[in-house]
Amino acid sequence: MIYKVISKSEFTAFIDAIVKANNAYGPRRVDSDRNGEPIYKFMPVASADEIAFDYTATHFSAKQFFLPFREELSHFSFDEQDNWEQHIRYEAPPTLLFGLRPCDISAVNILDDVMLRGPYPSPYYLARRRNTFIIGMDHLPLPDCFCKSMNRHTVSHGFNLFCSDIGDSYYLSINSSKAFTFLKEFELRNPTPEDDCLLIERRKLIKQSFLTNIEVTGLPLFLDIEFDSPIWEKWGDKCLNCGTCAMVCPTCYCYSVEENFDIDLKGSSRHNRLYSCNLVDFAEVAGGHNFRPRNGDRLKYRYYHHYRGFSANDNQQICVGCNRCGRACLAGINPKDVINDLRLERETCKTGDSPSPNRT
Amino acid sequence: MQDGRFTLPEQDLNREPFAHRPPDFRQKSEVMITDRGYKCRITNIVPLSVHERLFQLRIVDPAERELFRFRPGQFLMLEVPGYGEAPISISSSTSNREFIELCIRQAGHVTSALFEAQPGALVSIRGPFGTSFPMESMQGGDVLLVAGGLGIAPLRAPLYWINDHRDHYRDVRFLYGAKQPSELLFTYQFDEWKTVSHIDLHAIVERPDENWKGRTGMITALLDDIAIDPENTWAIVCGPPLMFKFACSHLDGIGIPMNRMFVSLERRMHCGMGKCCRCMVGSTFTCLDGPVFDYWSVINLKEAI
Amino acid sequence: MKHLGFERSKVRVGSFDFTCCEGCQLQLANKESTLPEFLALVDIRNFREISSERHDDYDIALVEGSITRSDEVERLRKIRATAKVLVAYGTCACFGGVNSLKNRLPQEEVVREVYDGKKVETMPSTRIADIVKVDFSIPGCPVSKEEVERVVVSLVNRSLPTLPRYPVCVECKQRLNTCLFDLGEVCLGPITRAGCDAVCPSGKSACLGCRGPADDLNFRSFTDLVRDNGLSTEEMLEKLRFYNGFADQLGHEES
Amino acid sequence: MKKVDFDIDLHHLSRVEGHGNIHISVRDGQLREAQWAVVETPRFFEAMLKGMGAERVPFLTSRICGICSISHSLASIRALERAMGIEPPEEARLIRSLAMHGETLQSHALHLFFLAAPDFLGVPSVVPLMQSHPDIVKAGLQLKELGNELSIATTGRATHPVSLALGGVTRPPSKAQLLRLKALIAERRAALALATDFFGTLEIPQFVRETEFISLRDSVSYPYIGGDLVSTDGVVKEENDYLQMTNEYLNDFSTTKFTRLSRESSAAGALARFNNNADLLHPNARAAASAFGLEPVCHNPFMNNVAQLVECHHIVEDAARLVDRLLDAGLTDLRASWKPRAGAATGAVEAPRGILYHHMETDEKGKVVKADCIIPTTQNNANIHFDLRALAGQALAEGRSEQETELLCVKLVRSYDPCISCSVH
Ligand SMILES: Cc1cc2nc3c(=O)[nH]c(=O)nc-3n(C[C@H](O)[C@H](O)[C@H](O)COP(=O)(O)OP(=O)(O)OC[C@H]3O[C@@H](n4cnc5c(N)ncnc54)[C@H](O)[C@@H]3O)c2cc1C
Ligand code: SF4
Ligand code: SF4
Ligand code: SF4
Repeated sequence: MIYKVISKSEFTAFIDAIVKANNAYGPRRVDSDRNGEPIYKFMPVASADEIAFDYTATHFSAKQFFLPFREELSHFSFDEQDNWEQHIRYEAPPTLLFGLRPCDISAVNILDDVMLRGPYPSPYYLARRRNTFIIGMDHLPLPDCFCKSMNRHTVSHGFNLFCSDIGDSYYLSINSSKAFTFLKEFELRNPTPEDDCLLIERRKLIKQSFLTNIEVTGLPLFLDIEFDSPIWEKWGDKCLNCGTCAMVCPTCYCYSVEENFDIDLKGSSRHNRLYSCNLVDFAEVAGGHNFRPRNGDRLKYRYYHHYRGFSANDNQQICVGCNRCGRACLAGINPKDVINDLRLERETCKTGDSPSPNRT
Repeated sequence: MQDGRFTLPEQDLNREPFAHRPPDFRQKSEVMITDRGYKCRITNIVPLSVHERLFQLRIVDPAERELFRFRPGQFLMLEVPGYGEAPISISSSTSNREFIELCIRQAGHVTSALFEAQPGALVSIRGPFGTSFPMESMQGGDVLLVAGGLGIAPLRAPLYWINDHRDHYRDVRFLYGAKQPSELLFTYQFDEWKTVSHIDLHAIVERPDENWKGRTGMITALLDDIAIDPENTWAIVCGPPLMFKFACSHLDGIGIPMNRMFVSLERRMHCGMGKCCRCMVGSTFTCLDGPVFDYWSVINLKEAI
Repeated sequence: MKHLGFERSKVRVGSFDFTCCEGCQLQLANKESTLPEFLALVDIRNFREISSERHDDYDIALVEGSITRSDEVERLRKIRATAKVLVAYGTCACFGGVNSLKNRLPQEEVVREVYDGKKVETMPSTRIADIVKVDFSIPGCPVSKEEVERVVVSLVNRSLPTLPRYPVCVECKQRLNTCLFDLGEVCLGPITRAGCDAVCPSGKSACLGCRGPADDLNFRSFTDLVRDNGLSTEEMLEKLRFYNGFADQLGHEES
Repeated sequence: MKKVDFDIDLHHLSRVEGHGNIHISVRDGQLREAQWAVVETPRFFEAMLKGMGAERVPFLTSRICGICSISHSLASIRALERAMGIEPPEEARLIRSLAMHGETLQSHALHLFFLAAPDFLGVPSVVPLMQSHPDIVKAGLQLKELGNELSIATTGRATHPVSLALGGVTRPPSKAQLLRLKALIAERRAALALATDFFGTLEIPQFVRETEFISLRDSVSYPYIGGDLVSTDGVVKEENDYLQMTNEYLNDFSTTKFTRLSRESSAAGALARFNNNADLLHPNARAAASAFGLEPVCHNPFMNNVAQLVECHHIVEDAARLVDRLLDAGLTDLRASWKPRAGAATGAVEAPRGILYHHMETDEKGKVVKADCIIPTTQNNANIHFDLRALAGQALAEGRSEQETELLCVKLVRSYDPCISCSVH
């Protein structure tokens, strides 16, 4: 890692040049909600002035750039002799992502663990990951962000370049030779002790700005113990099984595979499609038996996956605390309330004062 | 307006060799790491019952055939081109390197398509995947195999294994139950198992017909018929969840240690590689950590039964 | 053409319309780029809208529209008796569709309103399944040609087609739309069966539920959500009634 | 003259939209009866609309017809906007016009190639033509596809628009979509030329019955949305006076009403638009018209097919112009905000099959108090009916056989491109 400082105007020139030369995506303001608050999304950008540099958080995560909602895994072509060939392509065009937050980059790092470690690394993911150039930016948290609780409010790898706002300039963490080569064309200076000070101040400020904190230590154990807790039914009764939370989440990666014939019957293609454990048929097997028949069973699973972790990624918690799911959920279900409920359940039952007497 | 100096070069970023071309499996170990399967020809189809058939497959490419090795209890992802994939236990002998046998029930989209296929058709397999029965550890002990219904499919591989290495094991018993006599599969092999493999085989049905001369009742009734040496017995139990739950708790009752009882779990699977999360049981994957689990793990898994 | 060793044959279809706008049948002629391939899969035996040839040896009957007159009941029964597979095609056929909006008034009043004085026969709009057995439903107002293609391809390949079981929100999110609830509108996406690729919300227009209820929907939570967002219950009810897809849920609610 | 007796009884005429019957009865060589009876099941849209919130109205009215859903949607939007004093922004107007072009092109192509062409070539449907005339069918499909692509880009889908709304449009076509349309239009001109040559080779029956042609006219451009109501007999009225143009009356053999103005019947549609507005066509379209010898005022109903083809030329050129204007526009100001209020007004648009009126009356909450929709085919039914009588008479006089007469009558009805399910709404 090399550290440099760049003035804001020079930085804009740099971003403009690199965005113009590449297939680039960055945060843009696309709408205003009914309270007049801006809505940001990662959208194609063709020049620096299209980018909302001061954006807060995007509605959708950057996950789709690595795990598209729908992707062809392979294609079969059938011939007249009733033989077939399977074709698989992994290539991905080079893409530039600008403006990812530390939690977004952490999420990509988590996906790296899931998709690239273990016995069967995913070549589809790898191709996209390798061909994506990430420029990160820090920001002051929204009132409901809780990435600090998940220890994801800072990030030290997984990006090509990271920019911290220190007033008139950006403090750059350059983490790839490509980024360094690009930046050579621009006016940079080495950080002065004063710049370092500003950076530390900035970090402090960000850290102190979190208004939402969730206590997640010991959660894996709680989740195991509370597997049959009535709180799942309570929140499950609200859940619409709409999958919105999983679609906007930067780390939800569960998918389903579909295969369809081409309309001319001369081939077929196998696609994967982002799915969600909240959807009704996620755990249904052939013959119709559903291992998670109730809303609560399914909702629990998402929490189980996020805060307990699964064996395939070392039982690591995969939530980064961006609260996108909480903001997007129409039923008003969010991690903070669910986890607090779970803790309350644990802590009150210690005093023999369980709020849910019909527990078995 | 494009400035070449700032363009991300494709070659540079795509530098990982297998981002460009598929890996060459012939140089790899026995595990396959992508969605590319081995092309197989259906060489024979044997009807077993109304809804179950035995499919014999042969990997077309000799080099791939040479590469394909598996252990008893493992499964593969069977691709029926155009229709999709389904996880299926390998039901043949590990020493049979020429053919793979799969015992399949017509259950839904993919399996129904397979039932339309004619001998000679080309399908594809990925795998093998998953954990297996620890046949080596069982050496020197008694083996008790318990199957209910289609549960016999994953048990044929250990049965063949035992036949191949009969002198490694002491008493081998096979208890097999089905709803009705017509649903007992592989009855044509019973004699061979009894006389050639020296396996003590007992069958039972819940609803007998007029020709049925054997035992009637639930599979647990057979457990009362035989004398089990709990100290030295290893058990493999396959069948519907309710059945293995009863059988295992019975065996637990007579003192067989839980980590010497093995079951095979079934869940919906879409990838077989621990990515799609469809097959999760508690926090474990049926495809990576299973399908073979010892009973101790199963009772510790959320949602297993 | 052989596949997996069996010969695939064309499906012989008849297409029939009852009380409707014929928009669903029109979809068959849409998606022009694949139309020749599509027509190669079907043998059209009876389809008044596009052909004057009529035969009664179809295997699959696509039935569009709802039933609002007694002669239609007769015609439908005959079709059912001839067809091996009867597909209810479009929202009118599956749920009664917009035609059902007149059911809330006495039928004489409806006739008086439009035909003052003249006697015109009509009865409350009913879906196809209320009169004859339906083997498969393709909902949508209009149906999506992609889905129809998928169904026909499935039939040619001797497999059973399926519909998505989850709600429209899944597809809406996958198209990266801004949720209409964020913009202060009532959208039926959370309770409506997906499969349309969320066309309406993608056009920034609320889902009115033409594909009917999703599996295991949570109606209580949905009505709570409308209320908690301070949105109009009246608007919600008007939307829920629009295609008559939620008659069951509304029935429970109002009783 | 030979003494002939025959009855033509065509039940549920094929290759038209909706259900209609032709009855012709000849006794002793004399035409006793010639009837055009619509037997479509009515759906009572006017009753359904009562009490509905204005915002939902265009979604319901578009369901009147699967072929001209955009016209219905825009007619009710226009009526409601005029009733409540809403002014849609200019960019939205451009998008709406483009949507109308898409629908008309799609509908004309469907009619010309799928419904009418088989008649002229003596086959039961377009399917055999795919073998015998693959280039022509391909050209037809390409034109139809262009129409649908215009509708999809402007309204969200080909049938039953999703983004046309009161006050404007909810979502504009993206820049990528517009660029694609631009390229597509340029590419599909060849298909249109091919189609024009092909229709030039077909023989159009000679039949003339003088009638009155009614259409919209706005003095600046070929009319699609709004304008004056005019007729070839010289009547000119304001949009809100639509009832004086239609004068609906009931008859006892049909579930649709009949209309009339200065004569016993009148006609609407492509030929009517042409007869009233030929001067406003794009020069290319005018050139195509003269190549076919089509001149205003033409009284041969079979020429409606040619008028449709001429309009296709106009649409392709005008769509190219509109796409360019939209590419230059910012596409930011798309929807005027509005408050519901009480009011009443008419919205008239030129649907593919002719002038379409929606009249809406709202209360102060913006709910519909009264709705009235008069559909082009309703305005043509009487004309079809009287044309049939004249045509059958002429055929008899020419000594044509029963089969020939039947074919001619069927062709006549189809050349009106009737949309019956929509007329009995
Ligand atoms: C480890 C393991 C071992 C197994 N061993 C055996 C065995 O030896 N023998 C045996 O018979 N069974 C075995 N099974 C069970 C077997 O996997 C299921 O019966 C099988 O998956 C059913 O697949 P299906 O496609 O026929 O059923 P379905 O449930 O209909 O379909 C499964 C998949 O197809 C998709 N699908 C369904 N319908 C459609 C459609 N119309 N269009 C597109 N996609 C569709 C579904 O989304 C799903 O992905 C085993 C299961 C596991 C987990
Ligand atoms: S938790 Fe919320 S967003 Fe997630 S599925 Fe349930 S209702 Fe939808
Ligand atoms: S707009 Fe409608 S369909 Fe889309 S996410 Fe929101 S509620 Fe669901
Ligand atoms: S979004 Fe809703 S109303 Fe629109 S097509 Fe889909 S299901 Fe129908």
